[in-house]
This record gives sequence, C-alpha cells and structure tokens, in this order.
Amino acid sequence: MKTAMTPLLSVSNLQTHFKTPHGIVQAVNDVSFQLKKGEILGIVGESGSGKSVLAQSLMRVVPETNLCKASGEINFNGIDLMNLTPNQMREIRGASISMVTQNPSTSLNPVFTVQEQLLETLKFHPQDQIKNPRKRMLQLMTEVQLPNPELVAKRYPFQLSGGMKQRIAIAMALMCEPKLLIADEPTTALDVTIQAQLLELIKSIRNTHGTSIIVITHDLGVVAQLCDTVGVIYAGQLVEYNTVEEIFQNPRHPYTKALLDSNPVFGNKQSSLKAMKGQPPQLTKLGAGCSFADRCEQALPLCHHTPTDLIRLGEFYYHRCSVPTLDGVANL
Amino acid sequence: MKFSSPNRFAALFLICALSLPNLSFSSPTGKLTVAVPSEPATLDPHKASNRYNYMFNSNMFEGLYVRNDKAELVLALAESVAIASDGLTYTFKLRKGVKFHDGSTMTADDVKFSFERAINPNTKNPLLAYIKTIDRVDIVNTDTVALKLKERDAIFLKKLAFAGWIVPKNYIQSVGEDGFAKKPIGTGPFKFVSRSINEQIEMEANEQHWSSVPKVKSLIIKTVPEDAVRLALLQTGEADIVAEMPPPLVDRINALRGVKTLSHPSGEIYWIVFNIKDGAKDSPLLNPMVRKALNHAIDKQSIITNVLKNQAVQISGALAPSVAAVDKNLQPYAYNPALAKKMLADAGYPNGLKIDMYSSVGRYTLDKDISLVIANQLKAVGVDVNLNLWESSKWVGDLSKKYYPMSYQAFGNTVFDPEGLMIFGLHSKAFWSFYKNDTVDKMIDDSLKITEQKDRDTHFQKIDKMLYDDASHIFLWESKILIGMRDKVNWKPQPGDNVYKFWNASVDK
Amino acid sequence: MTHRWRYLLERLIQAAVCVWGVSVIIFSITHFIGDPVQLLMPAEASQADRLAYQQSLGLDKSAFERYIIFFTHLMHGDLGQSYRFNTPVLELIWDKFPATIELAVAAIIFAIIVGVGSGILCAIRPNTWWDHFFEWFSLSGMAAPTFWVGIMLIMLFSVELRWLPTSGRSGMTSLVLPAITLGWYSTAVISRMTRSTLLETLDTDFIKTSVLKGTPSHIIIFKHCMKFMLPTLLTIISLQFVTLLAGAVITETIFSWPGIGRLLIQSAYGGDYPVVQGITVVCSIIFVVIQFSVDVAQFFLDPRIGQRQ
Amino acid sequence: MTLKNLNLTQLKIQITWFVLMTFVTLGLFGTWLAPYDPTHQDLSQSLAPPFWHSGGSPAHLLGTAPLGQDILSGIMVGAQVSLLVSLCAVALSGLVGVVIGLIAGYLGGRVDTVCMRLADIQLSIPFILLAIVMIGAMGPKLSNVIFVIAVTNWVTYAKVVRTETMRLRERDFVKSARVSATPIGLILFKHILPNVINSIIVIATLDIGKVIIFESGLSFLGLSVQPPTPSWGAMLADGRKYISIAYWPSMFPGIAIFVVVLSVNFLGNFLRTQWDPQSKK
Repeated sequence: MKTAMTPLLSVSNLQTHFKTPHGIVQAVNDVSFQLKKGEILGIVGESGSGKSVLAQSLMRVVPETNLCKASGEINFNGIDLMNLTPNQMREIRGASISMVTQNPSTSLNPVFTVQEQLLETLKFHPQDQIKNPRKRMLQLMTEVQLPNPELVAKRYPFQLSGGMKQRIAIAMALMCEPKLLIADEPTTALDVTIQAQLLELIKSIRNTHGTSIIVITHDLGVVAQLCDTVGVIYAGQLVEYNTVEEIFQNPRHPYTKALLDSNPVFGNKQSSLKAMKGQPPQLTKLGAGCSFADRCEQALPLCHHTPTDLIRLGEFYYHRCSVPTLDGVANL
Repeated sequence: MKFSSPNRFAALFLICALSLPNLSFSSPTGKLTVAVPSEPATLDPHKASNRYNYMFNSNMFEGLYVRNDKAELVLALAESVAIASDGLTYTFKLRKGVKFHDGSTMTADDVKFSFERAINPNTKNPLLAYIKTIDRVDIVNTDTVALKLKERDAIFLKKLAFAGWIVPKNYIQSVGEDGFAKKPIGTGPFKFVSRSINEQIEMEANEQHWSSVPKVKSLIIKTVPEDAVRLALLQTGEADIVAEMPPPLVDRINALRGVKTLSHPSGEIYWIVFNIKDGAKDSPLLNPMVRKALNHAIDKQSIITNVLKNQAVQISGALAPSVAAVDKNLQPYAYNPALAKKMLADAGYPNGLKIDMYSSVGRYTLDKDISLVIANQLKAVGVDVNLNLWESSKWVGDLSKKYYPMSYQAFGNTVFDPEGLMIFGLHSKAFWSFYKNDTVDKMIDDSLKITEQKDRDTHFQKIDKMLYDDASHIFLWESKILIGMRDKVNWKPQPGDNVYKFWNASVDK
Repeated sequence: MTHRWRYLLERLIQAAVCVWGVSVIIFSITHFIGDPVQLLMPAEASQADRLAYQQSLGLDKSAFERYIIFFTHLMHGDLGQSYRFNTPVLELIWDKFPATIELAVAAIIFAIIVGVGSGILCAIRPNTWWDHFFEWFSLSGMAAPTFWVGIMLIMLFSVELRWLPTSGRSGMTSLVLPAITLGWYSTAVISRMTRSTLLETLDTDFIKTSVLKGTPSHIIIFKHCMKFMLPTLLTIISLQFVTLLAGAVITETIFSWPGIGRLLIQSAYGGDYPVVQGITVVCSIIFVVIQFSVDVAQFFLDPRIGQRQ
Repeated sequence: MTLKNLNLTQLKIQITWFVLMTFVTLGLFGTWLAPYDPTHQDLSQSLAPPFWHSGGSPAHLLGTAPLGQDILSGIMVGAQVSLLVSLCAVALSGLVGVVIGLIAGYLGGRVDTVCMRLADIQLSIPFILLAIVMIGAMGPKLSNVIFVIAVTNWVTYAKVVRTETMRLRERDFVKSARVSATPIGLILFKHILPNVINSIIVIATLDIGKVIIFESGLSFLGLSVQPPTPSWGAMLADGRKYISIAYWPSMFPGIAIFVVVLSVNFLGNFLRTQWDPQSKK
C-alpha cells in the first residue's frame, strides 16, 4: 500500500551475526523500524550493544570474512538493499545513503587534501543536477560553517582541528545530496561547545535538505536535542522504539527507564542518581530469554528463559518486554 | 713441425712445406667455447702471471721461442739462435715477414723494446725473476738481435718460452700502456676481439699467421667459477671444453652423451711442506726421523684412488714424472702406519705429538678434502694435527707473516725443467721454500751452469735423492688436469702449463 | 613550509656524513686484508722484489697519510688504480656496474611485482588458501640459501628443461634465473610486509570512510591505501637494495654474471684494496642516494613529514 | 571453514614446535645422539647413497659424504653450530642494538643523531664485505663468524627500540619515574624495556632464521666454520660440487636448514600476530 506516508527506510527483522573463535556473536538481532523522509531517528545504547554494527548493517559494510548471518529486509526507497549486488550497493553508498563516522581525526585520509577527498565522492557518484562539483563543494563547506572554504579545501587533514574535520566529514557525506544520512557518534570525540554547534548543524541540514537522519549515540542529551523518534538498543535488539517525547516522558521498557535514571539530566529528579547494576551481556551467550533479565529489577522468573513479548505501541512503535504493563496489548 | 734447427735453410724449407697445406685448407670456421674457473687479471703479457694469463698469452702472443703442441721448445719469432761460448750472449736471427695483428711487421726494434720493457722494474713484471739475467738488448742489424746476460743460465731458452713475449713497440707507444692492456696485439694464431672482465674473452683466428692458421674462426674463453655450472654448460652444449673439473666428476662426465673427458699430467707436484727454515726452533719436524715417519703414515694410493679418482700419479721425491727424468729406482715411502709409529717412538715421541697444519681452501683441487684426509691419517699414527683451513688468499697472504709448521701445497711447472721447482721452491733463498739444506742449496746453484741435458738429469736425480733421504717434505703426487670436452671437438691438450693452446682445435659441424 | 625544506637539507647533510663515514670505515678495515703484495706476486719473486713492489704501490706510507691521499683523490672523483687489473678503479666500476644494476633492477622489479602483488592479494583475502599458500611461499623464500636456490634453478630450468641459459650475460633470457635467484628473498620480505601494512591500512578509519563513500574497491586499494602505504613500502624496498648487493656477490658467482659483486669479492680476496674501497664507496653512495630519494619521495607523498609535531 | 582453518594454524604451530624442539635437542645433545663421529672418514665408503637407493645400506641412513663421513651424524652434530651461531649472534646484536636504541631514544638530541648516523653507515656497508674483510683478517673461527654477524645486525633492534622508546618517554609512568629522580638505568631497564620486549622477541625470532641463512652464505664463500667441525652451511656449500653425481651430501643439510628456518619464521610470524594488535590474521 503505497501512500505519501510510505517511509523512506523500512527495516524489518534485521539480523547480523558474526563468527568468532569464542562463538557466534548476535550483534544485531531482529531489529525493525521505519524512517520517514526528513525524520531524525536516534539509536541509543551502551557501548557494545550493537548500535554501530546496526549502522554498518544498514550500509552493508560489515566485514564479510567473519560474517555468518545477514538476514532481514532493508527497504530503502522501494529497493531491498539486502538483495543488491555488491556493486549496486556501492553505488548507493555515499550517494543515496551516506555516513559520518565517530572520530574525525582518523576518518579522513591523511595523504589527500580536503578537496581531493570531497570531490572524489562526486566522481564515483556523478549527479546530474550538480554541474559544478567545485562550486557545490565550496557551497557545502560554507553551509557546514567552515571558515575560509577556498583555503581549507587545499589543506591536508592534519592541518585542521577536530571540529573542522568533522564538518568536512559532514560536507563530504552531503556531497551527493543523500536521502539518508547515518551519523555514528558524530560528536563523541569533540569538545562540548563544538558538539552543540554540530548538533545544530545536523538539525539545519534536515531542515534545508529534507534529509532523513539516523543518529547513533550513547548520549541521551544528543537524542533529546536532535531526534524525532528513538530506538533503544540493548544486546543487539531494539527493546523500545518510540517518539522522543514518549521515550523521555513515558519510558516503557525497564532498560529505558534504567538508562534515564542513570543520567543526571533526565533521571528522576527526586531520587538520587541510580547506576545501572551489572554488565551488558556477552553477545555470544544470549539465551532464549530476555537479554536484560539479569539486570532488570522487575524481572520475573519467566523472563530468563521465555522470549520477550513484542508489545506494539501504535502503528510503528513497539517495545519488547514480558513484564505486564498498564498500556499496550501483548501481541502474541 | 720443428723449428729447433739453427739451420736457416732447413727452417725456410719447413716454412714452405707448412704453408702449402695452409693454402689448400679452407679458411677457419666455427666457434670454440671454453669455460675455465678463473681468468687473467690484465691482458698485458708483461704485467701478469697467473696460469690463465699463460693460457691467453700462448694463444695470443709468441716469443722468440715457444712450446709446440708436444710441449717441445721450438723457434718461433726467431729463425735461428747463436749462443756464445761463454753462454752470456744469445744472438737471434729474426723471422722475416711476421706480422702483428694490426698488419705491421715485427722488427728488431719490437724485440728490443719488448725485452727492455719486460726487464724494466717500472713495468712491475711478475715474471721478471725468469729473465732478470738479461743485462741488455742490442740490435745487431735490422733482423738480428743480441741478448747479453749477466750470468750463465742453462735454461735461458726455456725461460724465454715462458716469459719472453714479443709485443709491438709502435702500437704500445701510440695507444699507451692502458690502451695496450685493453686491446692487446701480438703475433700469435689468435687475435684479440673483446674482453669483459669476469665474463669472457673473445678471440678470432689470425688468418695472416706466419705458420699455423687456427681451424676455428672464433675462440671464446668464458669465466665460470662454479664447478657445477661448468658441468652444466658442457651438458647443455653452451661450452665445448670445460677445464679443471673436480676429479670425482670424471665418471659423470664420461656418462654424459656427446661428451668425453681428457686428463693430462699437469707437471704440478703436491706435497706437505714442513717449515724447517724460519721460526722452527724447537719443532719436532727438525728431526728427519719424524719427517720420515710422517711420510710412512700417509696412504697416498688410497687418496689417489678414492678422493682424486686416479687423476694423479704418485711421486717418490720432488720431481714430476712428466717434467723430469725421474730415477726409477727411487720408490715412494710405503704406507706403513706401524712403522711410522715405531719411528716416532724411536725419535722420542712414543706418545705421539701435536702439530699445527695450515691449508688453503680453493687454491688447489680438493685441497680441503685432502687436508682433512691427511690430518686424519696422521692422527691414526698418533700425530694430533690441529688443522686450520683458511680461505685461499688469506692463506697466501699470511704465508710470509705467520709460521705454518705444516701445510698442503703444490708447485707448478713453468719452464719444463726441474730447475723451476729447485730454484723457486726448494732453494732456501726462495720465498716459497721452507726447507734449508746448505748442500742442496749449493747443488741447485751449480745446476745453472750445467748445460748438457744428461748431466742435468743425473744432477737433479742426485738432489732428488737427497731430498728423499732427508724426507724434506711428504711427497704426494703429480696431479692431472681433468678436462671435459664435447665429442664434436677435435683437440688434444698439451702437457704442463701449456694445456690451453687452441692452435689445432677444430669443431665438427 | 620552510621547516619542511630545512628537513630535506638536513637529510642531505646526513647523507653526506654517511658516505664520509663509510669511506673511513672501509679504508680502515681494508687494512686487515692479507698483504696484497703476497697475493699479487708470483711464486718466483724474491723478498727484495716484494719490498720494491710494496713501495711502488705506496704501501710503505703510514695509514693516516694514505687515507689523506685516498680522500683527496676521492674528492676529485679519482678512486685510484687497481693493483690487479692495472686500470683505474672508476673505469672498472663503470665497466661492471651496468651488469649489476641490470641484475638488481630486474631482481627488484621481480620482487616488487610478485611481492607487492601477492601481498595485496593476501591482504584482500586473508586466511584463504591463497593467503596460506603465499605465507608458505614467502617464508620459504626466506628459508632457502641464495646459492642453493640458484643451483636448483639451473638444474631444473637449464639442464633438465633446457628453457634458459645456464649462466653468463647474453640477452634477456640469461637474466631470468639470476634475477629470480637474487630477488627471491626480497620477494618474500616485500610480500609479508605488504600484506601486514595493507591489512593495517584497511583497518583504518579513513579507509572505512572510503568504503562508506561508495568508493570502488580497486580505487580504495590502489589509490587510497597505496598512497598512504607507499612511504612505508618504499622504505622496505629501499632497504632490500643492500640485501640485494650482498646477494649479488653470491648470485653473480653462481651464474658467472660479470658484475660488481664478483669483482668485489675477488678484489677483497685478492687484496686489491683500491677496488674494494672504490666499490664500497660507490655502493654506499648509491645506497645513500636511494635512501635520500626515498626521503624526497616520502616528503612529497606524505604531507606530514617535516612538519613540527 | 572456521574450524578447519583454526586446526590448520594449530597444526602448523605444533609442527613448528616439534621441529624447533628437535633442533634444540640436536644442538645440545647431537654429539651424543649421533650414530657415528661425523668426522670419521672411510674412503672406501665415499659417497655411499641413502639406504633406499640401491647400493645404500642402513648403516648410513642418509648416505655418506665424499670422504665417507656419515651425513646423518653430520646433520645431527652440525645443528650445534647453527644453534650456537644463531643464538649467540642474535643475542649479541640484540644486546648492542637494544642498548643503543634505548639510549638514543631516551636521551635524544646529539646522542640520538650520532647513533642514527652510525646506523646509517652500518646499513650502507654491504654485510658481505665486512664478512670478507673481518673474517679474512681474523680467520674463519666460530667466534669470529658470530661477531661479524652480530656487528652487522644490530641496526634493526636499535631502530625499533629507539622508536618505541621515544614514544614511551612521553608516557606518564616514565615521566613520573623521571620526576621522582629515578636513575636513568633504572628507567630504561625497568620501565621502558619491559614494554618493548615483545617487539624485540619477534625480531629476534625472525633473525635466528636470517642468521642461519647468513651462515650458510658465508660457508659458500668459505668464510664460515671450517671442517672437521660439521656445520649445515658448510655441508651444503661443499656438497654442491657433487650435485650432479650425488644429491645427498648437500640436499639433506639443505632440507635441515630449510625446515628449521621455515619453522623459526612461522614462529616469529605467529608471535607477531599474537602480540601485535595491529596485524591480525
């Protein structure tokens, strides 16, 4: 049923498993979500929760050598990315979907100038509407608020500051006017002041270009400031997926609650800060039960060995928990 | 083909006789490739001395006398010689019409220039020792030259055939010393074409030669140090003749198709040299009884059979059978370890003795292996040999500085006369002699004055007997040179250091 | 930018110091070689002849005096006269060098093509049978003595199969076996180093960025990775040149290849000081020039070099 | 696929250990284990073939050398020279290189410049030339061979250790040691050395293989240990002239060298991948 509301990206039952000497790692486990045009989705989780692998899976850049299972459906603009040949996928990367990575100081090639790296993207993905690549580049550099774009373009990465490098990375991602931008921890490695500027920048990109954006972060502040919808990821699973307001004001999943409680800004102001107990589970040792059960304060005996219930919250949103809650209907 | 007759007429007649077949012969054809392990340093015949120089020189240059293919001493660039009764003046009548490779005619000027150059200390002629008896060179007339000697030398003509190369005066003066070494010119049967150091020397038949035009057009002498590679070259046909093969390969070469071996007496004797001259103050080797015991301790025949694969002939004393008239009655010291032990005990070493032995590696054929066997056999009679094996040049370099009580050495034959060995290898004044015996020294000095061959033979046999009785060395063998040759080549190696002369070689199609 | 140029100038001065140092060291150690006079004179020469000869070679002067003479001549481009060949050393070197350069270049080209090629293939497909095969191949290349490899190749390709000439230097076919023999070890080293460097580079963030940009894989390997790796590879390859020269001594002997390596060892054995000194100085100059060229190449390839940290 | 590959690696390591253990055992006890005295000659048994050829006998399993020496015994006893040369040369060059590297890297400045120029000079003199000249002057004794190889081989260690030291010098634990006036020697050997020891061990392992090959190259040039002392390199080099009539005098020592060096290289490579997070398999 194609309507105007057809989402740009629709991911269903995405699974990515690796083999390692210690066993199979279920890095991404049955993830489903949808993303509309112009929407900003935040994927939030602790380190090791599989959020970066999720991003890599969407781009299909998970190292193939030890990949042992990649299944599910990634419907992007009517195309199932999982069925594309490597070369077709390559044509999409950097053109329709692009990505900004975490560490600006290492993500640019040190032996090429800024402009070589920026213009290259267009060389691999020629765009009809872009007649003058250089003009486009300078325009984007201005847009990401780089001072003196002409001069900066001729510089090598090591001659620039971290913030400038990340702006260049963003400009590079935007070169081909992508429909979807994935930002993996875009601000983690930067100073706080620059973080805020960059978040504003990302927001303005959405506003001016109408780009859909997935922001992957462990920082709830980033989510609150930037996102429209939020997916909370734990042990490779989206345990809760909802609008930003619902997540912050009415968290359903015990993990989401715990996450908020452990944060000084978003936690319950009345009680003191609560550190989450325990450690995230090893992704090689996931049982049939809820992966959060060991750390969950509300866990019931059945949680440890029965698969979680998927509880739908409206048309798109859901959370996964077997502990009965007041709203929502178990969808068994 | 003898030119030894001083009779001018006879010589002229022979030239005519020789030139006839040359006319009927087709011009030289084909290519002969020879692979040898090393090469001459410089190509200037007055500035170099190794045996590869001699190989090059004897194909390229001639003297007033040369050795023919039977190693006989024959007149070459001279037609006749007259020796004054005091033995101090040699007057040579030069051969007419001999041309250098550049077409110029050889004259008395060239001969005078050549000898003066050869004896000039500035030339640094390594063969100076052979001809330094020459006092001066006079041109008698356009085709006669007289050599005046300082003292009598019974084998002067023999020495001339080894060290008296005639070179072109005008050419050397116009191209200079270096120019000559780079592109030498002589009168010999082969002309120089090109040379690449460490690679090859290319020569070409001299079709204008006054007597014997070679049968092959092109002669290539390759330098190939690896034994296995020389064999491979012979096997693949990349070389027609390979020289100095290790004796153990003799059966292998014979087994190859289209290939045969030639082995020839080298005139070179091998012995264990005792240093009883310098620094040998308390050496047990000063005792002749000990030296005799050591002679009895070596099983020479076993080494010749098993290690040298019969590419050597046992000797009793110091004389090489292929060079000198050896006294047949002189029997080699028999292999008798028991006797050796007893003699050592009698000499005052009932518990054996300890001794250092220094041998080279790679200087002589299988020198390392043979030294090991000898050390082993000496050990069996109670002589504890501490064997030091040194790389060849290190071994030679230290010869004058270090005291080698015992070493494995060889002494070559250059003048086809025992005198070479006597003067340069046995006389206590010689660099290469480590033996001192005043009687022997005196007798060697005398030998230079004896001109009659028979008297010389008996004289040398006398010296040899003295050396034998004194057990001056452990006398081992005269070696043979092992050559591999393709069947299509017709060639006979000549004796002695003269081996590699290719005047008469031909290659079948 | 001035820092950078000063850096280059510093490297140049260092290079000159290095050549000078080599000249001193070589001059001093050639004195340990056996007495050249004994090696050059025939058995028949007397002690007096030997002394005269020594004097004529100038060997009676003190070592210091001789070094000064040697160095002054060197500054004028004169490497002296060979004792054995009676020709100027420079001329000898000039004569024999092309053969060695030809061999070394062929060997290094072989090593680069096979080494870098196999290294890249292994790094792209790590832990495949291909990778294991080349690991084995490379490590065995480092495990077989050069002369042994040479003789085996001759036995196989020249004697058994008759495909290639046994030895000597005549045309391109005669270059094949010596070049492989000489390049074998370097091939192994280069292959291993290329593999590990490329694996490291492929693991960097900026190459991941390239992948995310949708860059075709051949561009990633040959442009993005290569330009980054090139300085490292150049260093590795340039260091192989010294190994190559050492190997040349053996390879040239086995294959009767008329090059500088054989001349060097003959001269060292034969006590021909001037040739040994000359070859070593020329080799060290060449080596230093190669090092310096690598420095210059790196200087242009990697913009970070020479900058203040 | 996964399990198969892992087993292969495991098997390789096991074979490697087995070979190296055998090598070390022979190196230490070969003299007692060998069936014959490897210097014992028997001219009547010259070049007897290995037992599986016609004419071969079980008395000499791998045949005999030209002078009738037993090849198997030669290999067993010859391991001693290879082991001794490689271990001593590597230890010596490692020691020199590490000390120079530590001092140059830690002190920097002039000292560093001098050390690095020395290294450059060393690198630009061909190893073979030094070997010819030095062994030529001192004689082909075991100690001289070790010395020459050590002298030419220290540079790699010095360079690696220097780079690492320069990096470590700026680290907090070294700075705090410096501030608390710890003597230089203590800083170098207690704080810095333990952090570079892994790299050194990897280089040293690979070097052992290189030294064994060097030694055989020297034997080819007649510059290594001389008989009657049996050594693999010398057996290989001496046997080559008989290659067309008898392969065994050179082939078996050649295989011994090849297998041991290959194993050492595998081990070095293995250690590197184990310790170096950067180079992953």
